[in-house]
Amino acid sequence: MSVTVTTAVYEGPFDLLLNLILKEEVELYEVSLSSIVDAYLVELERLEALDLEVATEFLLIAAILVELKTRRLLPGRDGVDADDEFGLWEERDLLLARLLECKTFKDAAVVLRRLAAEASRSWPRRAGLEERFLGMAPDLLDGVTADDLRAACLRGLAPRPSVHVETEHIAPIRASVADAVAELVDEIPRSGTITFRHLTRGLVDRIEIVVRFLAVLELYKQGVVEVDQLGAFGDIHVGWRPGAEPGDVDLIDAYEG
Amino acid sequence: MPDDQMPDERMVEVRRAVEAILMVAVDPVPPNLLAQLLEVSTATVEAQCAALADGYEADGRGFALVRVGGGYRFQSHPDQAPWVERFVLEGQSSRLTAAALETLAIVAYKQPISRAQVSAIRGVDAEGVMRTLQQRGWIDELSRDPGPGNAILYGTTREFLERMGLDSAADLPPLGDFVPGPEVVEALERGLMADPGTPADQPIEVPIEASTGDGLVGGEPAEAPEG
Amino acid sequence: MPDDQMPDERMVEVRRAVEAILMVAVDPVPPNLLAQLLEVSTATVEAQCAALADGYEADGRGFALVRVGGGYRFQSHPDQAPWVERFVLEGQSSRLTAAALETLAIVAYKQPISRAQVSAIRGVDAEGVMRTLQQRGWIDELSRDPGPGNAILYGTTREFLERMGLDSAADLPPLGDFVPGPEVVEALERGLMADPGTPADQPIEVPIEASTGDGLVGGEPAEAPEG
Repeated sequence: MSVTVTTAVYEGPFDLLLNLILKEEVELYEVSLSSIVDAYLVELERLEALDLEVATEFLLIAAILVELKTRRLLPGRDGVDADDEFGLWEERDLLLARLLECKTFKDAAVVLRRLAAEASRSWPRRAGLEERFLGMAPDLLDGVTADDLRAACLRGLAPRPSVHVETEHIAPIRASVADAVAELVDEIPRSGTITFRHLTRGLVDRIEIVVRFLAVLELYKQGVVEVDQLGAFGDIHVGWRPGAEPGDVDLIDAYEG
Repeated sequence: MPDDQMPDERMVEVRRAVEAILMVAVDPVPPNLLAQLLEVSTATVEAQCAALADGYEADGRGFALVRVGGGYRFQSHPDQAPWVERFVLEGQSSRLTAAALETLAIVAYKQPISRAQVSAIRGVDAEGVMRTLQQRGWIDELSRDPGPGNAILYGTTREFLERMGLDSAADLPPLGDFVPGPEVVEALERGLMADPGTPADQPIEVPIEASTGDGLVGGEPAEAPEG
Repeated sequence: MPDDQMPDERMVEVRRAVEAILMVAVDPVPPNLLAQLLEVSTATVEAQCAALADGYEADGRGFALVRVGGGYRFQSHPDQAPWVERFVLEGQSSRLTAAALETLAIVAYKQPISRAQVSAIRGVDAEGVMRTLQQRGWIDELSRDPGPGNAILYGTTREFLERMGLDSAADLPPLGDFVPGPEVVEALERGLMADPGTPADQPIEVPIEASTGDGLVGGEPAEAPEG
């Protein structure tokens, strides 16, 4: 089954998923996950810049889908951890709730568009007072001093506060894989072998850690580092490959996956 | 004094004064302000405004008296839009993108709401869209969340109501009207089904048309981004 | 086509369109502009406007259609002046909005300055506020930019400076070692560029100030959240 999704612009993962499930009238389990990913990559290209927040949200959803799909495909569920099973259902219900909420507001937006279109056929009267009444309006300059003017001018000319600042606690971290690669190329050769845990010390946001990990994978792909993990959940050891030169590394401009 | 005991001359006086005041007002004038200025009851103001509005319509005037944004105002009659457009070159409102409208809907129904909450519902960062909406006067900062972080909480403005032709936010159609019907819920559930017991080859019938048409994702053509 | 040969429906159409356009016009509309928009002769426009004006008077409307300043406009009926005065005195708050004060201050400190530059600095269209500041006699047109576009340059009036107790704009308190925001620098450096006015092909910024009366007076706060 081919899924053609190149004509619509998706605003994030919910859009895409809603579209796949409803609009395209497909059984999600008949859609190969790679076509979901392909469709998404098309949208990312349209965005021109990789929005990590959108991308990670999508990956999260894709991960849930992969898991749901594997459960569906594998025969028998004996021995499945009950807690895992419960957690999966919980994730699924959460996703369902978000999709429903998303759909609700999409439909509400359509009504707003109609209301706005109807209202825009009329223009309000905004002519205001006739000249003869202007003089009797309250003296608005009453109490305004030259110093008030100075203060108002400074306010007016001040750099407009960036919206970023106001909500820093929730603003997305704009970590770049390219930056992380550059840092690792500086750090790993000096340390010899180092654990991933050590490489990410001091990082608070999960996104930053993910970006570090992608950078390690990038260096591994380029063959300049060796990666070793002794056991499941064990420390990941990253070492500079003997003979590799830091200068050999392509410092990528944008992470291409 | 109730309307029915008010002499006709007084009613005429109220009507004329309302016409004069609304002619110089820039924003919708609340009925209680008119009542206070004219020393009559709000009910009288509302009855006389309704009478005026009906009269203009019956006389086939090119303008209308409407109740919007919490008050009364004069505006051009909707059916005169083609002529007014010729005069008002700029066009009244730049169209909002689908993304902006969805964000606006979330703010309208969930106000007061923080940007982070809007982003969570939309699944994408809402910063850019919300800044645009604020610059255009559709939404504004209402207050600060008293909780940790003191996030700014947003809501819609009177300008929003005027542009929607609504008297108050309470006149928005109830959100419940848009909650997807059982068939959509079922379709989504089946789409996310993890139960191998359900046959996978059964086609999902989604009454897309039944669910308010192009409200579906991707149903509308992509709109040009606004400058 | 002379009036007496024009079908009645066409006359009604012209009258309704005139009513609609004059209702939304801020300044008096010249009859030849109406004639051009409605594709009729100026004589027809004048005849229809006269008929409308007579009709409003005969109906005892609280407003009037008058010919003033080279054009037609709606205004409050002169005999309703006492009610309008009441509205002016009691119906509005007498606080200068922060936005209006900032606009006034920017003109005072950065004069001569074009409307486009003020808009660029303020981030919203300054037309409404600047027109009202001009109506109040606080700012006025000083000159024309000699560069392309010949944008009108504004400055404060002598009366305004006197009100502030200043001999000239040079006597304003110095701004000090203040570094303006990049958008301000850019707006001023862009120099006295052609005043773009409001090109039809650009999205129109909704002047947020316009939502609070004449832009000078503090209006109501943003709509209270509901639900």
